Amino acid sequence: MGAISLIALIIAAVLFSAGGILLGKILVKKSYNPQKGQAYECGIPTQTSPWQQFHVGYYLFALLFLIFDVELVFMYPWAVVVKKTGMVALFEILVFIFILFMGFLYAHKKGALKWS
Amino acid sequence: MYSQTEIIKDTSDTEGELVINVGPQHPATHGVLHLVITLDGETIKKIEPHLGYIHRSIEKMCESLSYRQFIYVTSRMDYLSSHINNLGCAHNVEKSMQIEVPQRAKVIRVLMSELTRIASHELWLGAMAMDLGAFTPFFYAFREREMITEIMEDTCGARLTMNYIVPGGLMYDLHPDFQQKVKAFVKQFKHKVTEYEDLVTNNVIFQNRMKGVGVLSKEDAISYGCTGPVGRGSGVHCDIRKIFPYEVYDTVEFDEVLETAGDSFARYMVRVREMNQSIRIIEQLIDNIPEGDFQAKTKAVLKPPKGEFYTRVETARGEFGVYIVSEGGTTPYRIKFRSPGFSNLSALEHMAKGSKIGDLMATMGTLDLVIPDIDR
Amino acid sequence: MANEEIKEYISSIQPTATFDETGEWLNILTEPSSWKSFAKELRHSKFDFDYLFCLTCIDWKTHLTMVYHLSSTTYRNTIVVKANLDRASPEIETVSDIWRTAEFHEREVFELFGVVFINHPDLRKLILTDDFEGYPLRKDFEDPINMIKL
Amino acid sequence: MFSLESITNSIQNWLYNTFQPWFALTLECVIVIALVTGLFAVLGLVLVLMERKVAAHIQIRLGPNRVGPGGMFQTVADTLKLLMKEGLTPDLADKFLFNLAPFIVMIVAMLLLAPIAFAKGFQVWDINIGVLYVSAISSLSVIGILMAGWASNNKYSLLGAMRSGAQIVSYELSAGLSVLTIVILTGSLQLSDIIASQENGWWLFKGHIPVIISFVIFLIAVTAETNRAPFDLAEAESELTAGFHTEYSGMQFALFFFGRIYQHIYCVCHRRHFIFRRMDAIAYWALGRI
Repeated sequence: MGAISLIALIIAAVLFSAGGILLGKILVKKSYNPQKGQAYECGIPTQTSPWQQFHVGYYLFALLFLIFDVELVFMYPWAVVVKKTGMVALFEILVFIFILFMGFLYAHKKGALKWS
Repeated sequence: MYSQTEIIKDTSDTEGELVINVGPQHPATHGVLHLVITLDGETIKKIEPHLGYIHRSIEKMCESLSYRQFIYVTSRMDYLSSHINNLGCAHNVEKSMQIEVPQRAKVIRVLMSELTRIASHELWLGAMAMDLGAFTPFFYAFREREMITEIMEDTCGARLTMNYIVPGGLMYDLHPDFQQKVKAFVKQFKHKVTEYEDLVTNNVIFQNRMKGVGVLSKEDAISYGCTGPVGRGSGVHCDIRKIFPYEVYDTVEFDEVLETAGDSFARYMVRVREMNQSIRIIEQLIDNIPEGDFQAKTKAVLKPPKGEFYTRVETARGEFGVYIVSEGGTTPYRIKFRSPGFSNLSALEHMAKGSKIGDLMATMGTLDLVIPDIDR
Repeated sequence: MANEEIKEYISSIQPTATFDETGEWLNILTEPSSWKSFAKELRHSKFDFDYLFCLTCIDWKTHLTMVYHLSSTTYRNTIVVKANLDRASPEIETVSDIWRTAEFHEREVFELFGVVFINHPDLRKLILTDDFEGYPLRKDFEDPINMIKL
Repeated sequence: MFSLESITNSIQNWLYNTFQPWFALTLECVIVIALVTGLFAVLGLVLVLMERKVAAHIQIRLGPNRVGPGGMFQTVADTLKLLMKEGLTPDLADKFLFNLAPFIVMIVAMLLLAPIAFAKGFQVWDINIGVLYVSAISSLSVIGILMAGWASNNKYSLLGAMRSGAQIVSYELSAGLSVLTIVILTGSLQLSDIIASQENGWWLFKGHIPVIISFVIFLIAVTAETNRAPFDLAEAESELTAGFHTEYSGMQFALFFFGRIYQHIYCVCHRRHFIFRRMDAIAYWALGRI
């Protein structure tokens, strides 16, 4: 089967999940009180909203990750042909990695990996 | 009951700070300790313990109980070393009344204390390992603990709150199987303690999570009044059994376990090695229980003279002090229990500040807090 | 005897203090007003009282008595310092900056006896609910519902 | 290699000869849906039981032994129990995202199934960039987790979700790079090719040292990506109570649970693709979780 199978799988997943949840909804008798609707925090009403801004350090890490993840994607096609191409391919990828590594060193030196 | 939305509006000015409640219903607090933690990301900025969920005011209760009765209330304080609590209180009465305890009772008291200490440390080992995410050590530790609780049940009819001690000796004599059962336990335990070491001590994940976490320096440990394994993990020489020997501790050979690092791993090591020392004491005494009375002859109603009396014993958690002010009546005028957990808890904020929330669990686990002991 | 030495030393820095040696340890009665400076002296003296192992209060119906059990981890001398407080408005300086364990013990005494510790960093209720009235460990405290009386 | 090619081919031929092409395709889809759902239901139930039994043996206890022979239906009973539980949504939660998250997790788990070669010719989609597809889809599950954690309006959930995100960031690269070794050796991104190349022996045992290193790295990184102990920081029972799914109950919780397990199965299947060749991967999976 071709790409159509993905749609089939998504339908399967939705059916599986929705089926379970719906079945639960049908079988369960609902009840409600305000305490039940509260978020769980060890039995104490929540103080301060959890929906807050996050530390900027977090995004720096994510950005760095993104760079290297994209690098990885570049390396997959290379990995397929490296055996046929031989030493040239190896040399080229070393150059590629070297450049990225310098970038990484720069980021490291700039303190992007330090949580402060 | 106020709604959540209100609270969130109230504290909208504390941007970037996450206030999170750990407890009273939390898997890691082992009881109803309530910590309000202020976080920046995952870094702890402030810890505020809220106590009193199971405060029973035992001190007030004891003021209306007689000198024979109040001892049994103390079993409910540090329920994991209830026998040693009883011992501390009985000591106080014996000291004030100048009762001479028979040698047999003394040896049995020490034996039971050491068994209690091992049982308490076993439970701590299992619970602490669970705090750090490992489930298996819990079952291993409880397998041996079960043997001890069975011995306790044979001896005094209870598994947790023993109430085996009366002023002047013991409630009853030993069970005939006692020696044999304790020997069987010692034999198995010696074999199994290496198993814990393999499972926990030598585990790289454990070591990484505990080394350098929750460091308490020697000066701070003294200043915060930390005793027991917490103090000894920081290098404070604070074992009451060595400093102020009571019962027969001055006649048996054992080492005071001291570590100097002051981190969670040091406290962990102190407890594990202490179990071995307890076994050493038990081995020395189990074949040498002298014959004789198990109880001194005392009056039916105890009336200590007017004055103030302070005694201390080493429980599994540290120095347990009993301070009684007597007016010469049948009930104490004022009782103060100096519980080790209360002082150890006060050091928690100092130890955990600036560390990650995951490290807090390691720190709290190695403090070995028992909540009724803190709340009283 | 070390007790004599300690007595001598204390008399030199705190002339108003009175001694009582009937108990196990040396008892020293001091004025609440001079307690803080006295405590500082004790902590940094040559006897090095670095370990406050018990801090409590006793209600004598006419007055309150603060009791501090001090010890030294190097010399093992133990002394008991007491200070009598006025029952109507008990106030004493905190020692939580000298012995940090006092912070929690003082909070406990504050809510159970109502003693106010001046300059305490965080004097709030620790055990009881915020709206609790009365001081449970005082002798005149009555709670008809929860109290056990024999 | 175990082959089911003749069976699948004959079914397909029969379908296309008997019906219109569009109808045959639809029927094919229906068959796939039925098979996949059936597989999920059975695997989830069996594997959970297996894990619990093995864990129980390690922890010197018996494990489930009451429901059915040898506790075989324990998971069925657990699922029924969860079915009977009310699925709660907290009042202040983002209701849409909160309810969407389990679906995302499940969809990701299902999609990952597409390129797995159960046997020769028994594969949903023999995609020629299989390895790339797998690494792309498997990183998506973190979106479901982040969504769940954020939408719950609960701090434990939020911290758990953020940790999960951080974990993906930390281990995704190593997992991707370690797979590269096998791609180089095989010279293809197609999973069926990778398996075919190991017809006469696993790469792991052919004496390539880089393969052994990458195997170890892959093992660790994938365990971390699926948030299993000792990398279960996102759930961290003792710190964050249940991490990102603290607020979930009933069937929604069950879906998270199953989603996680399927992802796991699939990581193992991929370990099998990359390193192993046979179905003992499943037994290996059970061992890998303890």
